[in-house]
Amino acid sequence: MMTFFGFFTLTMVAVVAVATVVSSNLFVASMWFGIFSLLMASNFFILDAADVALTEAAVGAGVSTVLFMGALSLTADKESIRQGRRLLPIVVVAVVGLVLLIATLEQPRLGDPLAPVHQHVAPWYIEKTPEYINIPNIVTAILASFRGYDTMGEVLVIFTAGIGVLSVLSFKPKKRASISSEELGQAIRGLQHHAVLRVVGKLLIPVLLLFGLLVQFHGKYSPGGGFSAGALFAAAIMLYGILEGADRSAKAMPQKVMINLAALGCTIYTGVGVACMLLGHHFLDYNALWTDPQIAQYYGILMVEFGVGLTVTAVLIMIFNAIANRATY
Amino acid sequence: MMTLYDQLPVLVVVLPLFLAPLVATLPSRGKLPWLVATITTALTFAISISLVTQVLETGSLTYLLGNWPIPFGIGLYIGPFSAMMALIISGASLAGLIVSASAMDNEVPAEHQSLLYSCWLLAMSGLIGIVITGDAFNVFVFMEISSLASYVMVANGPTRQGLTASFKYLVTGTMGATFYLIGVGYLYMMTGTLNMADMAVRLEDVSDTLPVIVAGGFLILGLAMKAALFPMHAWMPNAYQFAPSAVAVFFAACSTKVALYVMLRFQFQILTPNLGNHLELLNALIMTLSVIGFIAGSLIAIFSDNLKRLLGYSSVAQLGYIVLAISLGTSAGISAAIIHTFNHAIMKAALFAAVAAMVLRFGSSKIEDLAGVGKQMPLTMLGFALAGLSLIGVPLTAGFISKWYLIQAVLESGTLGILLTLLILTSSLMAVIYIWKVIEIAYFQPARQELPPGRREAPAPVLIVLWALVLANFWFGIDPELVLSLARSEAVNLMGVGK
Amino acid sequence: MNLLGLYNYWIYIFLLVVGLYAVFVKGNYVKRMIGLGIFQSAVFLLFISMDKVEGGTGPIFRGVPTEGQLFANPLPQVLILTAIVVGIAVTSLGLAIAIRIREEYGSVEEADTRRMDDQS
Amino acid sequence: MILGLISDAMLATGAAFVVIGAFGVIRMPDLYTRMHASSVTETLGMLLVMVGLLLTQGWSLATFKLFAIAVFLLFTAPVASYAMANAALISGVKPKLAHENDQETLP
Repeated sequence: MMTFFGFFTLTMVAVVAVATVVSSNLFVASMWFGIFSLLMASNFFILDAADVALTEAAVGAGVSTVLFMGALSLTADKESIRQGRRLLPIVVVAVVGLVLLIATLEQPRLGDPLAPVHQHVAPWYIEKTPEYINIPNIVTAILASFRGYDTMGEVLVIFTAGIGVLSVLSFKPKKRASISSEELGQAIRGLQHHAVLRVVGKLLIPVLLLFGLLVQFHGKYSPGGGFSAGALFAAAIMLYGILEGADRSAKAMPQKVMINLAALGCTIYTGVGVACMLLGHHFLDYNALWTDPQIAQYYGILMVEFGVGLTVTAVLIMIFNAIANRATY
Repeated sequence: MMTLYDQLPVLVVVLPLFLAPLVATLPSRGKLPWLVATITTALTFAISISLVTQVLETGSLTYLLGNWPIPFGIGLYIGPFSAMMALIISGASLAGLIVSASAMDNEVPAEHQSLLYSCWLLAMSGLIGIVITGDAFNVFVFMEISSLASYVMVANGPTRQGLTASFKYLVTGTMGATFYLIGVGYLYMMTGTLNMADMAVRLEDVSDTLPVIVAGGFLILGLAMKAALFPMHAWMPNAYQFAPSAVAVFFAACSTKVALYVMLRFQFQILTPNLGNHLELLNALIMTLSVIGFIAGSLIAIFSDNLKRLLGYSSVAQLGYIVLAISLGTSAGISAAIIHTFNHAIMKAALFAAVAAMVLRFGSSKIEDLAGVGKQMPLTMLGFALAGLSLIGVPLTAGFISKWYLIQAVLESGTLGILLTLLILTSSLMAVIYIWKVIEIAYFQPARQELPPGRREAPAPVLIVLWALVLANFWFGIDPELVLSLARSEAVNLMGVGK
Repeated sequence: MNLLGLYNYWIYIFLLVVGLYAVFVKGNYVKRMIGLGIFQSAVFLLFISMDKVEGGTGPIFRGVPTEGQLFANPLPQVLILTAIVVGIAVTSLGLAIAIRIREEYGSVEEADTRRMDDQS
Repeated sequence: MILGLISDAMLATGAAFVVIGAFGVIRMPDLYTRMHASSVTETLGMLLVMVGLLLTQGWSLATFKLFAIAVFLLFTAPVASYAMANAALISGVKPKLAHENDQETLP
């Protein structure tokens, strides 16, 4: 049954991908892209990757669709149909596809327990996680401890994106985009005149925040963690911005504060590592923090996940506010 | 108990990464962000020097992050080449930052500078992170840190072309990184590990299978995009031309070479022993690309009318030499590649520093606008000319040492070697032409624009950097022992003794 | 069944090809970002397809672990969690640059911006 | 046993409603009627499916989760339909089946 479901969603993913690329109305294309991400997320879930599914659903289907919409309202919603040189790209792409297709013939099959992937490093994680770290979610254990250095890099990637968007979009436009003052007013007010949307939307915000908290702090026991929780928190704020107007969300969450929070999140993560160093252990060796290694690992993971969540939340809010308030800049 | 000395391998990345977010929160006006960034970079540079001496004394260093054993946790690996790359990156960053002390205010509004310097530190630590890690996926993560920070810095360029250049850079860079990730994915699929050394060992069981060959192809392709190898080079001259001048000093010296470093690591440590008969094919492909690259790069450079663009295409050509050396697959080739990586970094940094000074005074980098610059900015132009000599490969300069070892390595491969040597010499002649084109206009044509007397010569910080780099060109041209010994011990590391 | 075990990989290749095609051929900057997104998602599918074990469950311990219990491989999941965040970072930066290009050039079509760059 | 039968019946009816809604989407002439077809049947069908699933679970954490999902869908699905129809009206999609004199009152 599950296998059949997998085939079905995979086929849907392929169809939707084609629809995304083909549709020349960009609003339609980005809605297709949101559906694409959601299907992808359900697919990940079928493939036993709940953490990834949660993150993909929150980030790919939620946040990035909002960002695309915001960007489209500032650029153009139609793509110009242009007949350019298409032969060379098609040939290149076809060759790449063909090469990969041939390579699949010697690849291990899906779910093959004897595949090399399941032999060497992975069993060690499954075997040793209860012994060294003792939290049920192995993904979180690897993410925050065994490969915590990667995750630190990741936090800094998202931080870089945040300050990048901020620095790119803080240039004053030379001439104001061609919108009338009435449209401008509408853009700022958001959906304030839609009573139904406002009431129902506002009901969802606290629930979203609550769910974000669950995902953040329960991530050691069930799917979740800093990344998905951050995306959920940011989604709640984005919902508020969409309902009440982006100027209000920007006033509630000023960019200056957000950038400080994002930097704080990074500093918490790197700071935990530096603290381990100062205590005479390796970088990010949480065992330095306490005498009992399991408790030390527990608190180390708690702290770095908090740093991750803080940075992701702050950066995504920052990016949303920067794009959504651009029309009034 | 670990001492500070034991922590240096990780500190070289962590120090700038720890301080970069703080720089972003500093008040933008005033010199504070610049000062913090410069001090951080100087410390990083000092750590890199210490790492180089450590590697020369005791051999390669390893460091376990989180103290987890190696294929399970992430390990750092610092060999001679990595230590040298860390030195190049932090040195180039320091040079760029000193130049930016006087060149940045002109091009980037003051209120953006704290974000820009934060990105600068992130780019630097990302690049260093790539060269010192021993984990294939970790390379991807740090590649993304450095790339994103670089896109931001290019987008902050003074003209609107900076935006399109940055977008093109972003698309190519992301495609390159994703191709790299596909390659790593296939290697992981066949080995079940991400640690490079472990991968090399475990690949022996599955060598010559199709996924491994595909992995090799995708890795090389992705890294070639990142390294601006010839058909994928289009983003690079644009990015160098439209980025702020001081940023170009930093990028030109090191950013693409990091991708070449990774390519060299994969090529010799992982692919060469495990590709069997297909290695020849891969090498032939890379060699063809590199030869077309250096001929075409030099040719386009001759016809460029913008000095920054000219130097950008010259970089395409010079990277072609490095890749040619890699494609030879011999230990002499490795040495030549490493030596040229180092020497090209110091000459290109010097050239771009001189250009930054000219842009600061003339407000343009079009070659025809720079007429008569030799009389108005004699010290700057002399520095440019001397670094240009090194680029051509005149004896007594670092460039000569590179060419010498490159041609030696090439000649080992028999008759093909003679042809390749001829091509290298042709490309060098082209370098003479494009450097001469600049020198002719600078010295022998009347000035188009008379500079006010007080603002003729470049400001002191730029001059100091420029001349330090020019002297380094001569120093390493006369006494290349440091670079040679690093290159030799890396070649021994990768190829084993006696091969 | 043997060949059907490759279905995931075929779809991954198909998505990769579609995404790459969009990046190469489309001239609209926003559309290119969408293409890049599909391209990256394809790679996510490649990695996540590796983690599946026949008869296994998600890599979370529930209750007392029994002997011979099979778990999906957690490592590719960690890598892709990381890669998803890289994806959104790249997307948002690309969109911000596209917005600025529209403000400076009045268009987000590459053909237009290239023409304007050539003129200046 | 009886609970199982009831839940099966509810799942089947729910699925049937969704299928009918899908037919409506294909057969109806314009956007508003199509949305009417899909949103009404879907809300009911979804509720039936959720309740059917609830009955199979007994008292567990999954019950609570299913209940929460049902409540959320009850809130969001009609609102989403409303928002879509509203957006269509604002952006000038005219209902095909409206009477002549109704057309004038539309924006």
